Amino acid sequence: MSIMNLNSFIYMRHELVLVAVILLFLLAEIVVGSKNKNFTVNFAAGLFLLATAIGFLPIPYGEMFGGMYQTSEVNILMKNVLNVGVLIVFLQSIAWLKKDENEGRITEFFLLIVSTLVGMDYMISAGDFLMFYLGLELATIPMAALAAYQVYSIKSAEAGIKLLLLAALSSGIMLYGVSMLYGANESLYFADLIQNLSNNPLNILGLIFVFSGLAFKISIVPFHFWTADVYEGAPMNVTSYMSVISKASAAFVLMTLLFTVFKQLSQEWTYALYITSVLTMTMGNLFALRQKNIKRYLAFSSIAQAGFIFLGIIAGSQMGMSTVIYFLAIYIFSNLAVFGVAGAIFNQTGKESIDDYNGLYKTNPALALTMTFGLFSLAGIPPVAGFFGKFFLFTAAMESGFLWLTVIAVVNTIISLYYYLLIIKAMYIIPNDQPIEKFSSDFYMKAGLILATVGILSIGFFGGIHNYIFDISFGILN
Amino acid sequence: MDILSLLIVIPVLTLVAIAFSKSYKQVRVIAAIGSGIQLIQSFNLVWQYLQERASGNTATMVFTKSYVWFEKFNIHYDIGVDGISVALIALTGIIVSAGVYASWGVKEQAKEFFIWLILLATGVFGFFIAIDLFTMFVFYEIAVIPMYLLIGVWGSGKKEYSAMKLTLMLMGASAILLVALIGLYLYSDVDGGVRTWNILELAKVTMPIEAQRIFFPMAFVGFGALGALFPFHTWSPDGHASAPTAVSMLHAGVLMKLGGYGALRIAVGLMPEAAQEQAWFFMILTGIGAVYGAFGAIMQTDLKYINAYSSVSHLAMILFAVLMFNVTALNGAVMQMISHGFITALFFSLIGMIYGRTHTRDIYKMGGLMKVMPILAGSYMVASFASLGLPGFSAFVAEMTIFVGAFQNPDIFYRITAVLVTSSIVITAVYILRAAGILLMGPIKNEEFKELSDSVWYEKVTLVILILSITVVGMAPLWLSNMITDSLTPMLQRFAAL
Amino acid sequence: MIQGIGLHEILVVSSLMFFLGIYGFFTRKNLITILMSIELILNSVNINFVAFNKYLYPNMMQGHFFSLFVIAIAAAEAAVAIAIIIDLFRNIKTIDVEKVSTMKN
Amino acid sequence: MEQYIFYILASIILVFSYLTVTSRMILRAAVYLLFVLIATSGIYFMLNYNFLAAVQLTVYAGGIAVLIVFSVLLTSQLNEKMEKVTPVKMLSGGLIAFAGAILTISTITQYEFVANGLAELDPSPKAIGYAMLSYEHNGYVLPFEVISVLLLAAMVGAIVIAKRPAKLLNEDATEVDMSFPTSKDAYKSRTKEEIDSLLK
Amino acid sequence: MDFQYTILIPGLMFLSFVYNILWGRTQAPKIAGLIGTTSILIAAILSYYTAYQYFFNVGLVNGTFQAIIPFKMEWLRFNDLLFIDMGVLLDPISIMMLVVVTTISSMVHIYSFGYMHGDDGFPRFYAFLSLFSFSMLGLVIATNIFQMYVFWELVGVSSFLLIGYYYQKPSAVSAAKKAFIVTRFADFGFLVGILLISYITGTFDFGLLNDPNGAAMTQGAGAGFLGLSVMTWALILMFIGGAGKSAMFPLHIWLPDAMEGPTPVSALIHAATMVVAGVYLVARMFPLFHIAAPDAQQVVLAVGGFTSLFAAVIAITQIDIKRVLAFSTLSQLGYMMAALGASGYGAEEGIGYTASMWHLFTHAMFKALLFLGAGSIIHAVHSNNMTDMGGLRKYMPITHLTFLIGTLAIAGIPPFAGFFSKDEILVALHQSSHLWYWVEVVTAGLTAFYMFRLYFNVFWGENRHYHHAPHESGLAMTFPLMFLAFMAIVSGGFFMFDFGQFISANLVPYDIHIHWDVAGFSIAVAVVGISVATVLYMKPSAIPAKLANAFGPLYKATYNKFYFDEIYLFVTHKIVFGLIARPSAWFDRHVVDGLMNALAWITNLASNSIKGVQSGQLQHYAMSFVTGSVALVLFLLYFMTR
Repeated sequence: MSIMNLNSFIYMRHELVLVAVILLFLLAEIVVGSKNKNFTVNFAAGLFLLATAIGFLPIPYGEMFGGMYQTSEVNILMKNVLNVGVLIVFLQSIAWLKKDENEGRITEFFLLIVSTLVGMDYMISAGDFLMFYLGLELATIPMAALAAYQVYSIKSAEAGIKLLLLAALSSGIMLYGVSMLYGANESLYFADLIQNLSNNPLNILGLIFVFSGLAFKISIVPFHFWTADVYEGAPMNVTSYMSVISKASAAFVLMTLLFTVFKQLSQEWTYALYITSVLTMTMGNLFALRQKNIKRYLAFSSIAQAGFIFLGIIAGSQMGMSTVIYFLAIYIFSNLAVFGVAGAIFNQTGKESIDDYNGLYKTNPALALTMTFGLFSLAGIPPVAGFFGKFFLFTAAMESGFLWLTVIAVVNTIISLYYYLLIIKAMYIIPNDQPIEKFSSDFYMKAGLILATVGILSIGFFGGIHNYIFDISFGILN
Repeated sequence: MDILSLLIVIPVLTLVAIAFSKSYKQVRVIAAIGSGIQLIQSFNLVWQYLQERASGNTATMVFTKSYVWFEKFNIHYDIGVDGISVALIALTGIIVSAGVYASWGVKEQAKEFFIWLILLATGVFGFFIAIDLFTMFVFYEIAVIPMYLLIGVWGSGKKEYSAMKLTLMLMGASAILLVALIGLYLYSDVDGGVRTWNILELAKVTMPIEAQRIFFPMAFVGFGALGALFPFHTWSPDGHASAPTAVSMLHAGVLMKLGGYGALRIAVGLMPEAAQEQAWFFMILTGIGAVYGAFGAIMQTDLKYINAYSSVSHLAMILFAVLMFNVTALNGAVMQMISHGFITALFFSLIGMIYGRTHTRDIYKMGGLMKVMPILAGSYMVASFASLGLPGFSAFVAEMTIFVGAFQNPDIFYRITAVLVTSSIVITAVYILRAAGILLMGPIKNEEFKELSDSVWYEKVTLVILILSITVVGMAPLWLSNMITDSLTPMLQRFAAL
Repeated sequence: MIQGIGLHEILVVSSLMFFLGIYGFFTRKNLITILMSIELILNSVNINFVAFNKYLYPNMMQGHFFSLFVIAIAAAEAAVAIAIIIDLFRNIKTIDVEKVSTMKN
Repeated sequence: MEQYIFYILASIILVFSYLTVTSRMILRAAVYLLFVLIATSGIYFMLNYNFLAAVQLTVYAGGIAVLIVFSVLLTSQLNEKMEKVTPVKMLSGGLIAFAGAILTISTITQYEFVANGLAELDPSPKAIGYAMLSYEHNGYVLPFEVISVLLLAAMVGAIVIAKRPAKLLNEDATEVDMSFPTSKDAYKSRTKEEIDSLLK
Repeated sequence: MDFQYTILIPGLMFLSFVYNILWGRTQAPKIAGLIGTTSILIAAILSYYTAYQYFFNVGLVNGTFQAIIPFKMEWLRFNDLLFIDMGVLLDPISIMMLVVVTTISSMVHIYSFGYMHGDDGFPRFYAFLSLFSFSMLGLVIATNIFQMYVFWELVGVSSFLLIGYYYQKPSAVSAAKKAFIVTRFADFGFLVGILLISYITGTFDFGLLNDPNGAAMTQGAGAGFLGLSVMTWALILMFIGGAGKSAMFPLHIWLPDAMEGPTPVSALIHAATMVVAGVYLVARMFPLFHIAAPDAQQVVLAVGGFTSLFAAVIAITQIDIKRVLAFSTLSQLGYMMAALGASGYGAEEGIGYTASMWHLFTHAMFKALLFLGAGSIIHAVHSNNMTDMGGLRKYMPITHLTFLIGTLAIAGIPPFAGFFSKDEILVALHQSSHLWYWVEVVTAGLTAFYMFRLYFNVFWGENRHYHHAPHESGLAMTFPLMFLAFMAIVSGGFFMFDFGQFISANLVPYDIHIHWDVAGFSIAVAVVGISVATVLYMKPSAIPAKLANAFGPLYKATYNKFYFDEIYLFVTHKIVFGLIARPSAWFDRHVVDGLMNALAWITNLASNSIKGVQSGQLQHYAMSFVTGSVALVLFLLYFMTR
């Protein structure tokens, strides 16, 4: 156990910088007031860009607070990835925030998002279940507020309450599991649990209850039902944030938990993951097939993607972990590209039905192209990055012997390809008398979309990225 | 820049140039220039390859280059060619050029059309030069997916349905294939050593037979679906019927060959033990395909359907030959890929041209076109004769090689299926002549058709390129045959050990 | 330690309370009563933590502190939940949970 | 003696928990919940965790319960009884909860908990205060700080929802467009008919 | 002796074809004709020169004629043993065929100048003629069986193109298709036969296959099927190919229809040259047939014999003059086949072989003559039907005279050519099989009868009222007639032309002499046939109609060619199309494709049927959540205990 001193606070720089950002937001709100929209958004975006940049500084890692907080290279990487994702979300939200309906609530939006991000960062770095739980709640409660952000809309409020109540239930169940783990293993510190945890019924109970709590956040069947409704009801940018950042962080945390704390129970959680991932892929795809609303559609698409993520986790190897992180990074960029375009269109026209996308390519080729890249990436079609992510997930799963799971997964990719192509079809093929008119998005939106597209196009080609991730990953088999 | 990567770089540069061009006229000129350079480069490659072999290089693959891509998976951008891939690259170069001229008349969204078309070509070239399974698969998918938009946007008829069906079936097959490829990779270290995706390395590994039994059918069906293996061929008639001319040409002419090539080089080439064990099953499927495709073609009235079913029949022969495990049949398989590529491209281009004039593809609505458009009709006649395997045209050479090869196996079951497949030459004659007879001969059915014009210059370019290729291969096949046979030697050594 | 009362008795009580909360969550028609059920659930978890701490590992106060933080979070949760519920009520004049289902399928 | 007090508290907890989740009068349910919370704090007292018990009383019983009662008053007619729960729902919910309870309780009761037998740490407010501000192992300054961020965020969140956009209130309007309110007309308060039609 | 120039014989024709097909349209039609005719004349001269050199300058070596291969190149290699060479094989029969083909082809080329004059497709016609000549020449000089197959196919396609020359005429188109498909079907047998033989013997080469002492003779003896050896099966399959090309029963149906082509084409392809390819094939493989697979040879005999009778019977009732000639061709081809089937190997026993080849030679001459004569008549009358003709001898003296010579030749009246060759055939049959001998004697009588029926109907009988008076054709048409008439006289034994000196089964010269016992009888039979025809048809009379009525159904059956066309139509349309092709197309669209669509449909159905799960009800979601957790715990605790 290392001795803590002031210097070691630098380990926590992601969180600290973000908390500072929150404070500066508040300060700016007080000093400048809410009237100056341009200043507010520029300030927020700039500040967050700075925070993101700071995250990338090469700074050491270690543990603090008696093991309650710990960072490692892979944690830092994940936080950086999340930061970049949130940056893109910010850029994509600005046009929406500037609208009349959000008069006087711009700073709050940024503040809530950053605070959930802080929560996720703490969750990632948690060294015991208390911090983990706090991080989880910090990532959830403001999220419900964000989902209910459009106070005039029934759907938004409905989304908020559904998310909050179900999240509370899930965290209640998770807490019950945690309490069992505590009772059986004397400690809530991960380091102690890794030592003490053994294969007994109470631990299995705890494992599953904790797993359920996280599976809820990743939208794993059968804990996923909130996803579609909340995604549909929440404002577009919040949906995008939830589907990307929140899900990615939870998936990552679940993976590290399973790989470290529940290492001894790997056989048990393998079963659980196997069953749920098959269910998730299949159900997600089957529901996505028939959606007409783009947000709802993407909700089910993201559920299906979560099932794929499990392929890497279930592999349990260093390869599995590295591909999961790699996949998550790609997933973030791909989904943000798709959501970005959907958001741009929604902001401009208020349309969010897939039928409205008919003939989009003729009027807005750039948007359609970005969307295409994003969808191809989600579907796993080369040369965009999603293909590499999925391919490696399959490889990792098969490497650990999950042949039939992989076969089920590839069959599911085909179903998913069908509905991804539906949007392609709408944009390029189906004629439309009244297509969405040609419009130009603002600078922020463009920047956000370009960032996402560059990510999609480049991650696959630079093998070094995966190399780096692999080197800092770990598995339970080694 | 090495000679092989140029084959990818040239189309990519063409793509970029097209993306920045202003009008459809510029676009097609750029496309023509780009594909022309690519064609020259393809021939240059053939020449260089023959030189290399003549100079005594007996390596399995020549011009190999290797760049690390994903180190931890041992994935490389590995390229290299042997006689088979060189021949198919030349085929691709020719058909892409012909295809560009065949789409000279595309004006609606011409830029996008050519971009997707050339992207498709890029995928095909990449597939043929790759010797790393992963790289190969990447290019494979790049080649398949543009089909969706090409058919969906520029197609005709039930284009949306057809495009979706085609894409889903092909991608579905490729997904199954993917599992097989990963399986190959994972078992590549059974003899010790590191895991690899490299075909040359994999060829040295003897995969456990239990694993082969799982992965061989996956690989064979995965590639086979693209090669119109019965019963996974149903995307083909609809897809071809809906696709625009150049796309049909490229797809039937080149893309479907990826299936045969992969089945030969990967499914059978790397897992021969299981291939031999399960050959009987797939021989039944291919045998059915060859005969049944031909029978299916007899009753069609849509020109494109006729040709699509004909492709099913002819491509079944490729897969059939691949399962024969002797040099003659394998040689025939590759020859058939090349031959069918040219012939079917010629057919589809002609169908496109005729359709462009008559606005119908129903043979019963046409007739006596020979009188009105002698050049097109004559070319159609040539294509017909070539397709039914007349000497002097490439198909004869290819089919005979396959038949002779198929007969070298004394097993009675092989013999019976071989006879069955051979019988397709009769049925082929029936449907080809039926179509040609109704379409080109007899009285002119529609008065309006008397005013129709014959081919224009760019159509002639297409036709000349293709007919010339067909006859050159048909009349002087020896060099090609030798080039292919040489490259089959390593594979046959592996089979000999069975 | 409560004289004469074993750990299991307390745990049984808390577990029953937990599942009563769950039952309430399943069956109550009013969003606020569902919120109450959640409070029951959290409360039962707290009892678990405290009991474990006291009975098994009294040398540290991990369970105790956990309960403390759970209480705080329950408060925050309740605050936001009630804000949303009231917003919902302003929108649709009801907080019947079955009515809150405009989005489905 | 303690034994009996515990049994009394336990039965209060269980009975009032049950009533909380079944009572058809919403305000009564809130009061029952209050009883449960108070009884819980009684258990804490019995376990000698006085500080925690106090927090339970103030935050839970004093804060949350009041909050709930307050919101009940805001949103419900007090005399109104809630509709009966449909048997299907009751049965299925009950079954699931029952199964869960059986499963967990049987698991717990079969499990032999082993105390570590170490000396008890004095749970005095002072010790708690030290631990709360300690950054060592078993120190809780970090969670303490984090929860302050959480509370801030929750507060902001609650406010942001409660606060309707000032510009858009109290304006006359003619149309209601739920899905995409581009005009401020959309934000007027809705009549019952409109709501009913929207909820269909 | 260096025979390398022989490659020019087909080569010239190929060049002529390429030139005419590519550039023929752009020039005056005459030029195309001239190019074609010049090429074939040069080829003919080269052939004669070759024949002279081969038979007289090179002559016998060790008492036999040697096969010479002056030119050979590898064309396609299958494996170390099997490869296709393209080369020139010179031996007696190939040289004889060169002479026949070039001679007839030259005549037809010249004749067509007159016959096809003014036709739109004149260059095309000459291009196709060149193509045909090239293919046929390539076929006869083939050094190996696969080269033969290559040209065999090309011959087939030229035939298709020429039959369908009047492509706007639906009947011509369907006749062309029929010809091609029927022969293609036969070629399938041929191909499988080749493949079998190549597998058994490991070679395609004629030299190796036909060596009487070679390994090929015994290699296929074992391992049979249905009691016949593999080699027998292989040869029977090959014979099917030959039978298709030579229109043997039951694959004969395409030949009468093939008369839809221009008459010179009928003369060249469907009378004189292409249709004898089957005979030539059997002759080419004769040692193999005779030594390695006598059973197969019996099949040849039976098919040939039956066809000759069958066709002769049908010919009696036909009224289209070209069809009469077509059936007579069938009948004569049957003779040739039967002779080969009856032949032994060498010396007196091998007379059937010699006779067959001789008959091939003479038949080519007189049948071409007859066809060209018929063409001349049709050209004058503008009709094919003999009911539209009569009394033409006054209008067309040269045609009449030459036609009469041809008729006498085919009827087997000495001293015309047909007599000698047919006599040898009858002798050969007499030696080996009495059944088929009698069949052929009857056929000879029938031949004489129906040919004279034709002759009288056309040139005698009553004068018809022609639209414009028929007149004799021009020199371009009459010259070939006269030349061929001359050949029809001299190619027999009139000048003691001893065919056996050049051609025999074992390549050893053999002296032919006329067997007057057999010959006398056959002459008598022929005279009877002629007499009956004279009585019935020389003057208009009512007897033929009465006879036709008297025989009623039999007459009708014969008139309708025993309904073979209808049977084939039934088989192709009702069975192949109706019961195989249409159902398989349906099966593909609905069952196979339906399965793929059903997958999509099922997925959609599943998607729709579970949509209720996402009910929008918060509490259902919660139930699912808890159920999931509890179920997982249950599963892990009680079902997956380790």
